[in-house]
Amino acid sequence: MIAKTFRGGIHAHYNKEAAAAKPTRKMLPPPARVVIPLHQHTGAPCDPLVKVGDEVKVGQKIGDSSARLTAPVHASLSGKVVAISPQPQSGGRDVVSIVIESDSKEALDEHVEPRRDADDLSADEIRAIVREAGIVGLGGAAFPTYFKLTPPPGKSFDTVILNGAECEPYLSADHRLMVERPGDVIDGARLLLRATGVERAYVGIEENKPDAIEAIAKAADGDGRISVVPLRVKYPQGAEKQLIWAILRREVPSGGLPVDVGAVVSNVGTAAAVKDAVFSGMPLVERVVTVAGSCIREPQNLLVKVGTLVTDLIEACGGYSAPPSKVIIGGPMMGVAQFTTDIPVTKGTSGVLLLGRDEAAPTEPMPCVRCGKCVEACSMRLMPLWIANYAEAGRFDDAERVNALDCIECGCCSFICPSRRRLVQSVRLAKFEIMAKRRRAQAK
Amino acid sequence: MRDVLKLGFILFAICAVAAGALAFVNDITEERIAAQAAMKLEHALESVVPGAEEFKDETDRVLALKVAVADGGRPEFPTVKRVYAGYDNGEMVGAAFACAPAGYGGPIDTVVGVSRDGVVTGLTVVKHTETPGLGANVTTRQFQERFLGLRAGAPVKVTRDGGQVEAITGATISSRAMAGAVDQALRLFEFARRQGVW
Amino acid sequence: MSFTSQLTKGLVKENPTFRILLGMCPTLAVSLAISNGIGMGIAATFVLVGSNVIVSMLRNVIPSKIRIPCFIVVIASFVTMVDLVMAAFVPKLHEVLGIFIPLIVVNCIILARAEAFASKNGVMYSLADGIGMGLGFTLALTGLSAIRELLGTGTLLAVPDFGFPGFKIFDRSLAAVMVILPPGGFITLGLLIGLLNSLTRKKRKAHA
Amino acid sequence: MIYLKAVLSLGLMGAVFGLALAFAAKKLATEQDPRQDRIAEVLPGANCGGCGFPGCSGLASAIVEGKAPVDGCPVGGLAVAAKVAAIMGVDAGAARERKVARVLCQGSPDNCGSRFIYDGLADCKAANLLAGGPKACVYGCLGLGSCVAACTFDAMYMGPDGLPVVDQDACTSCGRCVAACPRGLVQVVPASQSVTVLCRSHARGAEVRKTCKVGCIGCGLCVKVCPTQAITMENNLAVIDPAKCDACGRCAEKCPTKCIVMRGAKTIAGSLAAS
Amino acid sequence: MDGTGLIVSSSPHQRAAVSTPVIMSDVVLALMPAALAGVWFFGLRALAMMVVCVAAAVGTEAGLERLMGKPVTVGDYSAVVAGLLLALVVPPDLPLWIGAAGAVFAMAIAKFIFGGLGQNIFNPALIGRAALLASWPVFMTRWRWPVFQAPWIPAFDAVSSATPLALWKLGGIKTPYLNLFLGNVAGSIGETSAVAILVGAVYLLWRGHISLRIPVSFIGTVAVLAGLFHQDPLFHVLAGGLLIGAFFMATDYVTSPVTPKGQIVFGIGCGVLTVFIRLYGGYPEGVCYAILIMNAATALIDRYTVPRKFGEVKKVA
Amino acid sequence: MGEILVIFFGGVLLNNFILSRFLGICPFIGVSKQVETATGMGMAVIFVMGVASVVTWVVQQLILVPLGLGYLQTIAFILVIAALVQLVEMVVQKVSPVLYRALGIYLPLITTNCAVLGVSILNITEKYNLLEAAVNGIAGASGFTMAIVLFAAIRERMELSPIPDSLRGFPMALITAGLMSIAFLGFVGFRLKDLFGVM
Repeated sequence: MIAKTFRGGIHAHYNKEAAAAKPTRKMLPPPARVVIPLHQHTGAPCDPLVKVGDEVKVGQKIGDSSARLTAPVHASLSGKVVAISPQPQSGGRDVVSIVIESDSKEALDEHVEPRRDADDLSADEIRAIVREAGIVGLGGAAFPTYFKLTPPPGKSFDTVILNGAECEPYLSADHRLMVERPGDVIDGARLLLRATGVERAYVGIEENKPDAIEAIAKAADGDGRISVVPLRVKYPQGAEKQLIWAILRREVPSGGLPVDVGAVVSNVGTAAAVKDAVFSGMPLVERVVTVAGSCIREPQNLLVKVGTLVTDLIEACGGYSAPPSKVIIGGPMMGVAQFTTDIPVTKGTSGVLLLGRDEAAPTEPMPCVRCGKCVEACSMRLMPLWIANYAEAGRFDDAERVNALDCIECGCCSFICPSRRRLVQSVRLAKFEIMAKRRRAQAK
Repeated sequence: MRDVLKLGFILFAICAVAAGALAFVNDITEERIAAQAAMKLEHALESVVPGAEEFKDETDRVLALKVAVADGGRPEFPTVKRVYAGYDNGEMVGAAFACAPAGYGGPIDTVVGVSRDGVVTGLTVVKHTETPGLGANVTTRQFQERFLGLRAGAPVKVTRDGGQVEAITGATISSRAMAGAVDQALRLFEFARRQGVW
Repeated sequence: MSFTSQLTKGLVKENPTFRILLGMCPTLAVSLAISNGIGMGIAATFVLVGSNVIVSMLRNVIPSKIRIPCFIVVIASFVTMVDLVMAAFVPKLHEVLGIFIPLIVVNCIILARAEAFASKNGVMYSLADGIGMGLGFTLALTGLSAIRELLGTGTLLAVPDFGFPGFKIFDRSLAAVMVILPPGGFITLGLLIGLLNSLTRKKRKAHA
Repeated sequence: MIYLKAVLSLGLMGAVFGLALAFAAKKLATEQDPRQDRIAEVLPGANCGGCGFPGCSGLASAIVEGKAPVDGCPVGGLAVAAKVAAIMGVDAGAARERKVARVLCQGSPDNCGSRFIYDGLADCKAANLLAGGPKACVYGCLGLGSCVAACTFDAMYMGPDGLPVVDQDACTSCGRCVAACPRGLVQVVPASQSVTVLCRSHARGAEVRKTCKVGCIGCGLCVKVCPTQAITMENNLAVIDPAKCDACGRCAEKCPTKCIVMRGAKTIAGSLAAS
Repeated sequence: MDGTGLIVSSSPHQRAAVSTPVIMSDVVLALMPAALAGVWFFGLRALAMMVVCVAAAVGTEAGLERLMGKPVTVGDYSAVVAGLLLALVVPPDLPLWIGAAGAVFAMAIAKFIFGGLGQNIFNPALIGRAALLASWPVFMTRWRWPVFQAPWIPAFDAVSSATPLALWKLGGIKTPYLNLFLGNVAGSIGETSAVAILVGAVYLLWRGHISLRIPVSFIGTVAVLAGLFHQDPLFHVLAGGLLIGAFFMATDYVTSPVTPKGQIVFGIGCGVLTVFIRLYGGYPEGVCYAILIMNAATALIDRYTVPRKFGEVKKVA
Repeated sequence: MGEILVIFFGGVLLNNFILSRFLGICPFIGVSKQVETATGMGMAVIFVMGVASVVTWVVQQLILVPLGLGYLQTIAFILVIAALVQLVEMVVQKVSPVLYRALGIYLPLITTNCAVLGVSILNITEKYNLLEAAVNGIAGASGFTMAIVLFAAIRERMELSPIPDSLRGFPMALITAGLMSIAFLGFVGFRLKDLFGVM
């Protein structure tokens, strides 16, 4: 069978071996302190449900919001709330967070108990459980999953796609998950099918993970609704729109969502988290983070509590092997560079990369030679060089005209650019300015 | 309505005055311009057909013949524009063909003289827009002399095209145009002679 | 504003070719040799002076609705006069300048001066303006022609049709013919204007 | 006879066109802004296209619609621009008080360090979007010169200390630099204003002390020392009410971090004389 | 940990290894077979021409940049490429000073004043060649057959030193394929040897620096159109400057379209113009002008061949 | 038919008004900042030059020649063109505001476009018949349009280039036109007549 793919994209160095070869490990001992931001997801931030000084237990809901699009947060440690205040988070922002100091008991909240009627739940019940468990997309975007599973009025799903592409270099958390817990992934897939009322599910996996393809295919054997789709090894194969195109040959319209073509896309990790929430009643308080890069002593996949500080995480991996020049939350293509490690792991943190001088050295951009490689590589078939040129000249109206807003910031253009231009940054600037202008126009 | 008429009248008046003034200038210069043109033509004709005392414009006669035998509506001597026959004491001594072959920068107005017995006797360029220093060398005596003495029969071509006339270096197109003009003049002369015009 | 200043402004400060950037077509087309440049310049100057004076005289008579046709008729009359006179007395130059003599009519410089200056100023000032602008045009044309003639043919001041070989600076076979072809016209004029721009810019900077 | 023919034929052509034009102008007249005609009148009428618009009437309509500046005609120069301005009712600006742009930050790299090594576009807005910018002070000048790049009048340049400088004489207070600064550090103020707080940090004093040597630490000394009660503390930042300020300079003297600055009297007189 | 030492940049944090200077130096490398063939066939004179042109191009760029107070960018090798390409498309016996003049004109007028690398509208080397042909046509059309001649040459080399295309156009004489393929025919220094050019082209393709879109559509169009006009397609592909033009000039990043569709349009346009100029134009060869004319159209082609963006709603007819 | 094609392609490619005849330079440089405006201008020029070619030809052959007033050619032509353009502008403005916005605004600029008068005079000196004159007018204008549209696209790209200050704008426009003109030298000596089978 010929592996499926999309047009455009690039072939990056994957650098996955170091972490992918080892089994996932749980971070032990648990951290003495966690910082749980009240805003870890797309949508409205949560309001705290506890006060400073309160005792909390693992799995206890400590933040929620009445907004339509949001996701509650839960304590990942048992212990005492010592502060509720703005704390630095990934990307240089300060976000109101609940700081919990551990009592080392790891006591479970009383709500957390295995559900016996798990096989008889209705679609609405599953969605409610998913919401209460605070499950968001674990691939990085952290979009609340219950919201994704609810089709907007007038639209409906016909396909569930599980994203096991994991095309970002270095990251291997999903890979390990599919090899180690294929049953949970497939159980999660079945729950998603039930929650959406759909009879067709695909699990898309890049061809460079034959063990994962095999494991998932075996786990899904006998369930005719679920099939594994091998995907060509190419970045950004796991981007939502590109994945849908590769598997279903359907094009998500510009500015639209997967539901517009009847699809719901969910990360394999998310599926497993759904399974946990439904069967064991455990909300999303832990996730697997790939810790990798040339400056970490023991690169590996680590199961960590949400809110663990990256500093502690690095400590748990044996510390630095060399002073890092760049710290990235996420993968190297779309991840966010940090200026400090005193930030917490959140639900969306898929990886922590520590790059050395050689990989992170600043580059001096040269003039664009119009080679057109960015046009070929663009996974959205845009004209990155035009958008960037206009943005750098401050002509944001022109940038909008050449579809700056359609950019998904996959980074292929900057990756491939022989003149080392900062295309993605320019496009981001353009998008920001265009949106700012729209907001101003609306305000008027 | 009155202002409309007024506008019309003003423009009328200005045009009328202008026309009057121009008519006056034209009156003064007209003869001189005509004389200049005539003199120039005369000069050119004389220089290419030595020995002729007077020239008659016999274009209509010759070209009428041409049309009569034209093949499939395609004129056969497209670069020949006018034909003048030179007479000495009423005897035809040669013919001058005013040609306009396409050169590098546009038509090259050329007069080719052919003697009674069909030999090129002279060549002069009346007007051209060739590149100075290159194509413009078609006006040089040095180049024009290369055509003298050629006769009808073998087609006239530059050496590059396998002919007998050496082209000006770097100006093959201009040279080729001139060769074409001479070639057509010679052929038309032969043709007219065979048709019994002269 | 004096008569003299009206006269001299066209030479440098408001040079029609280099500063106001008008009348490019004839500038480019005829600037192959200094003789052409001067001939064209004088013809244009005559028309400019004549039309400026007449337009200035008629400025209070002509209604604005038809002023353009009126001005054009006046200009065209002078152009035709020049055309006829040149054909009669300097036929060779007339031939070289060719279609660009009648096209003096649409040389933006002339209409622009008629509109912008003569229709608003007295006869004497208009006369001075016409002479100044005309000389400025001639000067620019001559300068450009000199460069193109020198680089393109290796001579200066040659008037081949009158048998005056001019000054031979270097051998013709070494001359860059392209300079007197259309591309050379565009590029030489472009560089020349750019050069003058940078000179005045420097001057302004030095002032500041 | 030939004279008569010439005079009559051309004269008649003239008359016919004259009449036709006049008639057409009357019958086919269309509504348009009367100012457009008046501007078209003033413009040189050479239809040279140098302005980038299709002909003088094109420019005239663009000016009326506000799409072109009153000095849009490159041929007409200042004289025409003045006339057009008069028609458009735009004040030449003589009566208004002269304003200039001023940069409200003294946090040069020497005074205020950075949080990280920035590797990206030399554009303040872009840098500001990336982890909030490399500057240690999140209110301070990023020093990448976006305001300088935005200035179309050559009135700004980057000073030797890495901060932008406004050439007070060349500044036209067009406000492009103000829009270019992602941190609102450039503001257009009356040229005569002499006492200015050159800091925009709302951070608490302790934080400012950590990051910047010349930031406003919100100590309030200036408020106390001001004889006219022109200074108030708003969110850890001193704010001067120009209406009450009598430019005595005591606050500038007292300010422990020297973030309140008094411009020399000479300069003010000079710039007033210049305007 | 103290964060001041960390580098923060926008994503992506990983870059492909190939950079512009690497591409340019690879192009120089890819031109080496053709350059060597030129020296082999036309002697050290050809080598001197290359040295002079490259030196003039690099010197002009560096000199102007220094004069205008801009950073000197000769390190990106683009000036070397332009100078070398120019040397390869001029006749071997061209006076060296004319070659230098062409390189100076190309770098100053066609590239520098447009803003330097990446900003030029026209291919500098081709502008240089076209300007030289317009300026010194006598020198620019003086050809020489290489020392190694095929046995059939002496029959007419006395009367002609024309290039294969000129021989064909003016005399109907067709040079054998083998000569064209190996390159022992009259022509510009680097354009005669098809095999040398193809070796370089294969290298560039293998390195991924050029795509086949422009060369294939260019050469293909020439072949097809030549066939339609009852000409020998293979002869037209091998003779003259088509191969070096299609692989090294038309594919110039800066002056050709960036869109995939635009590149094909560009190649076809070049091919059509080449054939028409060869068959009906005033010159035997049309590759140079064809590419230059399409260079002028590149901006327009780009404008109208923008790919349909992903997710753009198809217009319902 | 062949003759007509020769005239047409000759006008567009070989004797391009801008690139080799230097006619119509002012609007070429003035109205070439955007492709859209350049196209509008080009269309208006095609219309006016087509009409002007026909009308001036008629004036020449039916009025000036019979009356022996050839020397009034320049003045009569320019008068006709000026009046014609102004009339067309007014008519279009009244009849079709849409068309006026698309084309009409360019009309005043065309009066002083020397290409219009140029083509009218060339039609007479080349001794074209009425059809040929009309084709020549349209061809010349099409060549103008081609040049200005190509140029406008180039210029849009150059907007973002770091061109030396003193060359920005007009000088650069001239130099670019010069380089385009070098490219179009490729058409010199092109034997259109052979291509279209005309002797």
